[in-house]
Amino acid sequence: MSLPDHPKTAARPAGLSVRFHWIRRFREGWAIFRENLIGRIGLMLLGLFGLMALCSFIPPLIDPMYHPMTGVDPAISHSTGPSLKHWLGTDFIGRDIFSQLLAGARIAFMVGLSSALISILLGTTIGMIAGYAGRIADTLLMRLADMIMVMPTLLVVLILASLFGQLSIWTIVLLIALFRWPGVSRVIRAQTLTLKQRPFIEAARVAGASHTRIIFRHIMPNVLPLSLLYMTFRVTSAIIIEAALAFLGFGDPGTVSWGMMLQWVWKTGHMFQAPYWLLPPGICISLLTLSFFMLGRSMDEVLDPRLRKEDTNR
Amino acid sequence: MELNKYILRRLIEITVIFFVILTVLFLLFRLAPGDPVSRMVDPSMTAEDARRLIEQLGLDQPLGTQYIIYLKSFFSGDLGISFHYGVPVLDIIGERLPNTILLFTTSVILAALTGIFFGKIASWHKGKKIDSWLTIGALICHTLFLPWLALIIIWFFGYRIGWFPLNGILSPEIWTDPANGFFIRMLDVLHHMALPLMTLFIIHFGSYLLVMRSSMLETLKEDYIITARAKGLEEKVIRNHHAAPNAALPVVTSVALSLAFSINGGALTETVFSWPGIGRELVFAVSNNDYPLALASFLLIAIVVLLANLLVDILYAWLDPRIRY
Amino acid sequence: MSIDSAIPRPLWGVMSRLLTYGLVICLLLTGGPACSRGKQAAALKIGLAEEPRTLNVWLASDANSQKILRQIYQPLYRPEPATLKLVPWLAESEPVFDPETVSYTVKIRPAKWSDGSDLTSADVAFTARLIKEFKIPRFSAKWSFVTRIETPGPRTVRYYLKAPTAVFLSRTLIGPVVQKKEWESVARAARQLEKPLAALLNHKIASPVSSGPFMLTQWRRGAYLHLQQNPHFFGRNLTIGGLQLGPHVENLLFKIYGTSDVAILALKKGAIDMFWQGIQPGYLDDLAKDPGVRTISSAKSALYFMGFNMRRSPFNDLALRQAAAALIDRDFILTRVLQGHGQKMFSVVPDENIFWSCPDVDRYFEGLPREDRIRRAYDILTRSGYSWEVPPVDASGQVQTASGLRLPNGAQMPRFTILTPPADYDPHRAISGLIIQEWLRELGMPAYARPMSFGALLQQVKERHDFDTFILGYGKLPIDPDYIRSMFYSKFDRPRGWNMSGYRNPEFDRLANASRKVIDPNQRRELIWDMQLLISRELPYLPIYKPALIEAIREDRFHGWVPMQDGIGNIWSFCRLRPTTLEK
Amino acid sequence: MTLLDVKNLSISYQTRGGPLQAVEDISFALDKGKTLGFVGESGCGKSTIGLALMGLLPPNTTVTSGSVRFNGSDLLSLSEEKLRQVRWQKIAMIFQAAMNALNPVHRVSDQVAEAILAHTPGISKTDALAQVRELFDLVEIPIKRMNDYPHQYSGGMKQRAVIAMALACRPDLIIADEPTTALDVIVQAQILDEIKSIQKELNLGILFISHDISVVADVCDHIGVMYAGQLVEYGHRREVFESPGHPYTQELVGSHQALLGAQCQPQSAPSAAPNLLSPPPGCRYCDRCKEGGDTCRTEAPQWIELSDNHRIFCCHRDPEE
Repeated sequence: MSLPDHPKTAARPAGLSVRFHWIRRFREGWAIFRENLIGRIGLMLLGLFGLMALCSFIPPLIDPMYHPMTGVDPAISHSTGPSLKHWLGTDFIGRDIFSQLLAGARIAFMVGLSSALISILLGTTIGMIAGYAGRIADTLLMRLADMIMVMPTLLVVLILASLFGQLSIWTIVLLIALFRWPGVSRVIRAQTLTLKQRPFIEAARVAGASHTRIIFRHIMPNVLPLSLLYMTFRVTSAIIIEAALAFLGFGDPGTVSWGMMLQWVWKTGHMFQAPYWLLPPGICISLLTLSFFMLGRSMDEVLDPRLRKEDTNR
Repeated sequence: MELNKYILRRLIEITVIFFVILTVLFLLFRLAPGDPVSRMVDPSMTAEDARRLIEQLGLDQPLGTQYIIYLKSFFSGDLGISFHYGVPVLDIIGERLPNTILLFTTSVILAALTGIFFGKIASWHKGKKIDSWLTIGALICHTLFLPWLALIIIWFFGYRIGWFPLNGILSPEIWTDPANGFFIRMLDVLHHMALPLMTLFIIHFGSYLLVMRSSMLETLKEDYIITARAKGLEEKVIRNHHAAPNAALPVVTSVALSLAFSINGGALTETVFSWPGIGRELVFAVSNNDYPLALASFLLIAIVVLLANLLVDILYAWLDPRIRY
Repeated sequence: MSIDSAIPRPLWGVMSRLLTYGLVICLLLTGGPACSRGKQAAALKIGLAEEPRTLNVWLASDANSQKILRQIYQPLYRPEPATLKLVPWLAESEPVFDPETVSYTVKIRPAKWSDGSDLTSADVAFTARLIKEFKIPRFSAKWSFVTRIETPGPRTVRYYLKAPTAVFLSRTLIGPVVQKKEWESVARAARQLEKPLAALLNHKIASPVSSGPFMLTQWRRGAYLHLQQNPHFFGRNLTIGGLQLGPHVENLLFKIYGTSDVAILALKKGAIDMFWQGIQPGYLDDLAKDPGVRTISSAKSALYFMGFNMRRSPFNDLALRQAAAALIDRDFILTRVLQGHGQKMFSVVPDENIFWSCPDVDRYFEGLPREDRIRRAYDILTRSGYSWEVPPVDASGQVQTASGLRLPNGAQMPRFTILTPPADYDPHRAISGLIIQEWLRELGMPAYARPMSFGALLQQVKERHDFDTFILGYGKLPIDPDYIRSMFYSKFDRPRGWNMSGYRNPEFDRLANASRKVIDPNQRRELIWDMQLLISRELPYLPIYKPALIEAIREDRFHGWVPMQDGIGNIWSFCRLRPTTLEK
Repeated sequence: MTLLDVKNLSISYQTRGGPLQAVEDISFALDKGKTLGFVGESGCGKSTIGLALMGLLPPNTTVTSGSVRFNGSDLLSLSEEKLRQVRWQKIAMIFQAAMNALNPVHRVSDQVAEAILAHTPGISKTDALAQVRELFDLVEIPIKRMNDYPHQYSGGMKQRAVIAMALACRPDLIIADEPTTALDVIVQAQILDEIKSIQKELNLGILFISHDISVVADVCDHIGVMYAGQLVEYGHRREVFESPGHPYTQELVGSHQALLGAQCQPQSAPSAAPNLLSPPPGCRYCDRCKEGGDTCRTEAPQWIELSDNHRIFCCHRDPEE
């Protein structure tokens, strides 16, 4: 699960154009992306899950018994297999597994995207500051990054969850983000270092631009695509960590996440006898992370000019 | 001698980082709500009993004193006595560590070797069917949800077809029978190792394959590959002799850099398979409020990761002459 | 930096060699199953959920250590399975009480330790003195009223008490007896140290000297424990409590399974004969399909309850507690959460404890449907001056979603939490908390169920007293009901005390003190019943349910399990199990 | 005797935007023991020619037309296996950026021996290494450094090793692609001298590719100047260097001389080369040309013979002028 941290981007020369033509770049990227099989599959899967997340609001409207957390089928008091009324069956107190699965998609997106966003914001800002400021700030920030990087995130969050009682889903999101920024900041720092040498930064400095202005106006637009790329990888790791945490019983009990569903199957002893309950959440976790990962890999190819080298100039 | 200086600098850094982690964790454990005594839900345990136990465990001292006492004994090689097991922490770690090393290193090495092998094949056939299948397969392996996978593996291989033991590290039936010699006993351990090994292998294999594949694709664009081709060497020789050794280096780095992440998976696997290793012990110790054991296990993991990172940097410098410090 | 040796090629050599080894290992692994069939058939294989903590009996506060140690260290008296009445075990007969000197005299059976030495009154007295001297937690409180211990003869022990105490027999004399020889030197060494108690608790016992049916042969940490028949077991062929004892099983093998699922698979596969751990009802359907597996449901001496913080508003108001009690539908929790495997509880003493449990406690609208419960709760609160912005029952008497509950003083009812253990620790309590939250919200109470880690939960409830309500449970209550006193006696309302609700009632204190001193069981029962009625009226705790203990065993290799409260894993079973002789 | 005869060679890349003409309609010939130099800025297609001759074009690249005859046989129609045997045996290559042309994880001697082993059936490794020793002697690398790894060599030594490697199988033709670019001036001169002397000794044909016209002029018998995939001037060294006919050659020579005269800048900063995806119909150099008229943009340029040994590809200059 390490891969996201070290795509070849780490060693990439600053091949990004000085002036950023967003639209043109986007069009170009999209053209390449469209021909990428893995990217297409990823995007398709992602669309599917997105649809699931959007639809998660519907079942409770149909009948309160489809409420993923509190709704129970009055006629059913134990786990039953798929039926017309419950497409994927019910769990041990008669809640509908399909509506739980839909709600799980929403939670997964929420956890994945928000924690990735926070870690990317942190990582990008810290990376830019470290790279731009240099000297002591750089050393301190990068040592801090080193320190956090050697911590196994899941175990650390598990320790915290266990020590401070149950964590709410937002605390978990925040914790994951806090432990997942160093990889990003390292790459962004390297990128900033090369950008710093470029003439247009020099020009801006001579023209009297403030440091904040240089960082946010001139450096940030150039490192942003890289950050976005890393975000897709962070999404996958955040989803996996949240699921593992919930599975081990340290998740937020007030949310219906896929990991939580697996924990319910596991802890109530239905693991090996209710495949209709065990398989869907596990497959969903794997497929959603897979789709983000595929998206990231194909974006990597879009963003990395070196991988396109072979068909334009030699 | 630049390298020596570099190693020295890194060692100092590692020491500092290590003690920062130690301090943070120490504080975290002591400041967190709950203590080992409050967990005992037993009406026989009176408030006086609880107070006396707290005092005997040294938890009544001020935080600073506790910290200094811990540091003192730490430097004299004593990591304290486990609150839960009542035996020295080092004894427990000494018992559990070999198991973890056995399982973890075997899985990482096997996964790296196969990952490198198939990554090589995938990159060599870039854009062909075999590449697509290998890449998609690796992506799926890489993103499988580990505990889920582990349980399904247990069910299928341990129960459904029943080739392997369900969990644990050995069969008591074999080990309690004095007739069984060392070889049979080792075989028994390996037999038990099969399923956790398979789980960790599947999870790691995918990522190593992907790293190898992209690293190999980069390498294939290097000038010395064109040289090799121009020399009229056979394709197989170019692939195995010229490209692969260079491309494998990033895989080695990724093994070390991803160690922290792999350890997560290791702990999950140990927990699900009841493999008596450090990761499982850490999870237990944490939920039992066994601070000395949890702290020591975590520090052990941290120092291993730190040193592994250093080792790989050195190894990398040694293997790839283009890198200098 | 100079590099002058060849690395890459050797590196590849190593790698390819490793690959070869790997393949060889794989080949060996597939050949493995052939040798996994052991030769010893006489071992009873038991799955444990977790590794025992220790074999030091004074440290062993966890269930799994006790499961092992109960085979090793024996008490003077223990309850017999059918009636739960105490019968002499190591003791030869009932204790003789002398009212003059306030002393009990106990005669011991002729018995030997597993090392062949005699078990004498010296061992029994030593154990008691050790507990008293070191003030060993969990034990010392039971001995606090014993002033002096004498050994008039090698098989006679006499205990002098401060005052007649009801719990002396039922609580004090059921503790384990350890060997003097084994512990004397340990105690001596511990006394020299700065922290004698810690030294005693942390003393590592490699192989405890046993007086029970089994003794430890080997403990391979992380893997298994191996126990063998104790050739010197005093009970061999004796008949105690109407049951003739063995043991007939040569070996006990305890294996550790981290998760129930795997242990159940092992059971189905025949790798273990018993999983010594309660299992979730979810397994039952599946296990029923397996002819070799039998599941046994036993009553538990347990109490799962909702506790209220009576030290502060709003739950210091009886009406609010009663309303909550009216809203909680025990039937729902029993059928849904427990899947029908358990009992509803109305008194803090379980029904199975027939002698002590009071049948007349308030049952709080048992069997009433949801809407009626809301009406009753609405009535209770309206009468006490509570008001709503939107009341739960509208003018036409229809139940509707309530909101804006106001306390009698007119203030908005603040948010409050229902603390529960986390779902991985106990899914029942976590889910019950969630369901109760929904029920309370129907009445407009801003309830929030909050599962939190066990340690943190206990600290908040027991030490800091910073909570509104909680759901906790005692999984293993003693048979003697003296625990009611520790739960509600005003003296125990202090940090780390067991009076978690902060219940203070002089009337209760009086009853509790009196109940300790009455020796006659029937008289004492009157007092105990009064105490239960008081609790049921004032509701510091609202008893909710107790789960049944479901255990799964295989009967194809061993038979003769003895059913008993708290499960078949009792010493009687282990003394009576016999290998099923195969017909062929 | 003609060693290499290339006629109307065109090579194109497949790109997302359509085929890209990297090399267009190029013809030249090389005699045994002679040297032909190609000069041009990076991306003009000169390296592509080298790769095409070796049969090492990347997969997305095809020879669209033309013929390559080497010692009388058609190289383009050879099978992959045949081609593999011709490589290094008959045509060897000295790569640009020798730094990266050696595999960092193998000993230098092994890398040279490898070429010998691959093309001499039945030769033992010891014999191959003995040959390597001779080669190293020839290129003046101390024998005791033979078993070093590439990173232990200096830049000049690496370049020598690459030359030794090229000579390993005694080829008839060596394609030298920027062999001295990364080296400092003194080493560069040494290497060039060495190449010249070895060429004399072994009677090699050399195709010399460089962006530096002075180097080419120093080494070669004939010079071809390339611009944007086309050959724009071809002729004898002296004539091309001393009286360049094409404006682009003039620019190249001019900037070179200006550099020699120091202190002044190149005459013109080269602007971007034309887009080769859709090349303009007229002369490709016209945007940068100082002499071009309007007709240059629309009319295709023609080959103009300046002398027997000198021709240019231009549209506005009359031969009489």
